[in-house]
Amino acid sequence: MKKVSSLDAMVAAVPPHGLVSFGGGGMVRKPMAAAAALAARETPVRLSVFLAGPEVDLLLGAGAVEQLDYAYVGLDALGLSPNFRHAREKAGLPAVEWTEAMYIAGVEAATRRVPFAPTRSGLGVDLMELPGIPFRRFPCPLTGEELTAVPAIRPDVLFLHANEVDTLGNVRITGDGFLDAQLARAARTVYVTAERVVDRLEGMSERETTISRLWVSAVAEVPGGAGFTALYPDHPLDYAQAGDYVAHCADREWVRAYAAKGAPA
Amino acid sequence: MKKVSSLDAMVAAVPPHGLVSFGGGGMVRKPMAAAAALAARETPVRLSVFLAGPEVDLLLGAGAVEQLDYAYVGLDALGLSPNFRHAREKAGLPAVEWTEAMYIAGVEAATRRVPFAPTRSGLGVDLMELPGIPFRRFPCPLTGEELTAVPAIRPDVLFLHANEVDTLGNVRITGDGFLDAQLARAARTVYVTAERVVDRLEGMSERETTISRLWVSAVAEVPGGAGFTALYPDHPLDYAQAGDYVAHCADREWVRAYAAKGAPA
Amino acid sequence: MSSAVDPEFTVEEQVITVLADIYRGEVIAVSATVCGDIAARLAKALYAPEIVLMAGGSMAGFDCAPTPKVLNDEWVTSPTAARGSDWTEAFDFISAGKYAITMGPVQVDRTGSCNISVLGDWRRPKVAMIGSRGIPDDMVRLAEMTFHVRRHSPRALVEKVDFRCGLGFGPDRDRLGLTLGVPRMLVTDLGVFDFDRTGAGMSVRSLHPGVTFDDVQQATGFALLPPDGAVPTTRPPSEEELYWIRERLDPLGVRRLDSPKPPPGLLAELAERERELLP
Amino acid sequence: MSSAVDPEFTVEEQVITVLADIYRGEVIAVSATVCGDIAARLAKALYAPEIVLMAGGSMAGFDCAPTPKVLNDEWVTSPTAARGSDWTEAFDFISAGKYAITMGPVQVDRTGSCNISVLGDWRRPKVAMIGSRGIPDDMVRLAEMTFHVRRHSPRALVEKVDFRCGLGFGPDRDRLGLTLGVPRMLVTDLGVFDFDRTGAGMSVRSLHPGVTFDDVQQATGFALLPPDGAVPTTRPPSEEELYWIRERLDPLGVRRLDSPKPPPGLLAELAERERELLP
Repeated sequence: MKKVSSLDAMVAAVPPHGLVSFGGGGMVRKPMAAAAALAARETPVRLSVFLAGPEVDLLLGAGAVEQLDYAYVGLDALGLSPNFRHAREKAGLPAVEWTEAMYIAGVEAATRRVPFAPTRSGLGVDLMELPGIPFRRFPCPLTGEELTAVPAIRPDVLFLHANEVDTLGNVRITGDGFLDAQLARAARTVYVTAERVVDRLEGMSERETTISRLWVSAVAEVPGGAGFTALYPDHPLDYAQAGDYVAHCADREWVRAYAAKGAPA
Repeated sequence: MKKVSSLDAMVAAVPPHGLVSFGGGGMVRKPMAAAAALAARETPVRLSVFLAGPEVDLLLGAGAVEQLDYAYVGLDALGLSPNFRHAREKAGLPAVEWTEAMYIAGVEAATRRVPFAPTRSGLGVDLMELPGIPFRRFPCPLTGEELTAVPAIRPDVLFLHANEVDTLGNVRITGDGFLDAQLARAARTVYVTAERVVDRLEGMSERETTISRLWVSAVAEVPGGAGFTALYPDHPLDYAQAGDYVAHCADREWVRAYAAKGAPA
Repeated sequence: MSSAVDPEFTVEEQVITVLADIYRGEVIAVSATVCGDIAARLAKALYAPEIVLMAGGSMAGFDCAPTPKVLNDEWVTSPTAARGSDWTEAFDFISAGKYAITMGPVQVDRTGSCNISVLGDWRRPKVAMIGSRGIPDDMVRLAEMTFHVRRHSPRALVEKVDFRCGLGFGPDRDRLGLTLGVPRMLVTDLGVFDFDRTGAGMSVRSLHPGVTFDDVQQATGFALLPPDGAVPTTRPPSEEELYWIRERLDPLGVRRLDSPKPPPGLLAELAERERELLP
Repeated sequence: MSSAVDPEFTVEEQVITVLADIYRGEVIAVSATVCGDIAARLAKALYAPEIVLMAGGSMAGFDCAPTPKVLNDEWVTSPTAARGSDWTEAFDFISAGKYAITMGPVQVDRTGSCNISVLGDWRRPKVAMIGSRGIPDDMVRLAEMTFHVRRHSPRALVEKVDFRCGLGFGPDRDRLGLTLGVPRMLVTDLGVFDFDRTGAGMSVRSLHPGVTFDDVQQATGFALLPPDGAVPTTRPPSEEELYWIRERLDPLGVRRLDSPKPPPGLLAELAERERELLP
């Protein structure tokens, strides 16, 4: 079953107000081309992202986000996310702050198709004290110990950028896989952009991540689809382009033009 | 930190009445040398094994098991486990039958160091109706849905047999890893026998399992440590030796002599 | 394909072609019986190239080519695998409904409940078999489950299973609101069977050539639902299917292990013969 | 080792040697700050060869050699990795207490509570920073946590953190019965500090050369616990340590990013210069 498609077709299929997630982490292997195409569509979506970086900043800057769940938002060595700051400090963006372990547990609950996961996290910290959080303390049904229940995270659409995919939809990620493989099992629809579409993936090493075609809905060849973020071993983080982005991204018109151009390769 | 030890030292360190587990599955990559050494010790232990095979049959045949949790016991194409049959049918061995998904969930609960895991399994089947089971139906604390709570499985000692280990304790398993990598994260002590102890593991492929030295307590070079069970790609299942085992294992004296010899390579 | 395929076929070959017909879409095709395993290979070769095979159940050898069946499949099949997987992902696939499984139950009852755990009382069984394994998990997760019983007899097709590993149709299922894990069909050495969705009983979908309804009723431990008109004959294997089974997918005849009466010494013979095929 | 090592050292070099001293046993040494990262490499090279390094936090590059620090660590360090890992295993390691983490909090208070999430009220923050990340997880799982604050100031060392990402000592901790995740120590550009286990406050363990107690008190947003006698001076980096830091582990001077006042344009300069080191 060939799964080769196009980024346009993928983005067109994202339901308005749907829950969207992105792979990668911080300034590494972010699906920038997909985020730009989604930002250019200007149809608001809800986001749930493990370690959000410039892809989320871009969508926030384009005004295309109506809710954000995250375990981190930032641009790593390039500092805080300007549009996340604006959205949280000025615009009252509805948001839920997760811890990393709670986010992973929520994704794993979704992969197991159970509605929640128990964790020990959350004890004695302020993110458990915020109004409207989806987390709850509860007693273990077997031992009575107090634990934290976190809800399953089941994105409607997940976008990943990979080094290589085959035409059947098998995915090869070289370098840190972040939560991509787990999110792919949790999401309803998985769209993968990749540097290269090949007939068959060959010779993987233990330090690479593969994702089975069974979890993948469609793939598209989008060279440079990670934009200025790092894609090991294809290209390191482009600090010049990233710095240029940071310098301008508070300007919504600039962001819209940037998104309309697509991610720079 | 060098972790090279001996099978004798490992077996001597197993606490009497401790909870012991084994890697591999059915007739594949079973730590037969370790099981034989443990059986020869004749000190009873409790066992919790995902897919139990001849290693458990041997310990049962030697009278060294006082409790058994399992998701499967059998000799695959060679039929039922004679000593499991005897223990369950005649000797009243205390036992808990898990489903495979519940067992995996219990191991993962232990790896997360939470006391239980929620699963959807158990609905409408008789293993949930048995007296004294450690499973319980409970309502999801977030959605109210009925789920099954299974307790964490945290072995005191886990024995694995691997193709290769390095002197620091990194483990390389070629072929099906079964639950070995997850059990290694769950157990308090992890002992690995291996065909080869090398200075450094090299060139792993995506189809191999590695286990970090951080999870490993000690390693020992025990060539042929999987006995007659299959060890890909080192040797296939030895049907002649396995058949010989099945023909004799109901005889306790034969089993004791067999264990005392150590696992045949 | 050779034109010299002998059109006579064994019951194992009949069963393989029936089971090869059940796969649709991008699912992992696994089976607890040898015939089911060969059937999945046949399906991938001829009818459903999109299905995923594993090297004799090895999660390391995931998404393989339909190579010849041997006892030690990893040695022959793993090198064709697209990637490696593990048992945690296996159950995520099951949770996501991405498996199509053919089980080999020891007992099946009139409602489609099945048993591989014990004969007699679980607490002190007459026969302690292998445990419920993954059947309870599959039962609440997969849309359907298929059964293959090698030898149709009143001891295998029983009024009520001694221990429910999987739940058939009927009031218990309805009360739990369980819509998944329903018995899709049962294949035996005598025919192909269906279960009534209300739990009323088992009916004959087709009989293998030469088998009568009375033969089946005699070999069944409960009354079959009366046939609705003439019972069709199971479609015999085609020449192409027989060629693929005999020449390509099971040249050693491992399928004979699933014969209602396997020849003595077969396992040893196969182990000896397959040495030539292993690298 | 060169005998021409300049014994003059920067505060980053001082901080690195303090942080290199904390590792014992088979733990994963990670840090949210550049100095902490280099300190882990220094520890592995000189004092604790058994610790596990990761290639700039990459789980794919797990258990690496102490290679030179660059911005894009994967390119230089990953090839030395013993194996690959993933983020699920990372948190299993944390659950098992197998990490030793140096955090870079924006706020630390007198009890050792820390904050990297927001300044002001979380619901409409003055500054939305990065979120609590893994600090709440580390806090209930790891025995200890270490803090590195690049610039000791009353805005960083505060009476009470605006948002608790990690919980220090005091009645809240005692009421919860939390024994793990205690603040081990704080290193800043001025000195090394301890937290009283009852929550009574922060004391000075040592002052970096040339820094006085009054300097520190002025730069701290709450009253320090009075020193118990003369405050020792932090042990200066040895020649061997300076050689390793400057020549082997950080030849580009990435550590300058952790300077209390980093030179302008440093990030761009480093990105340019490290191109020579990347393959």
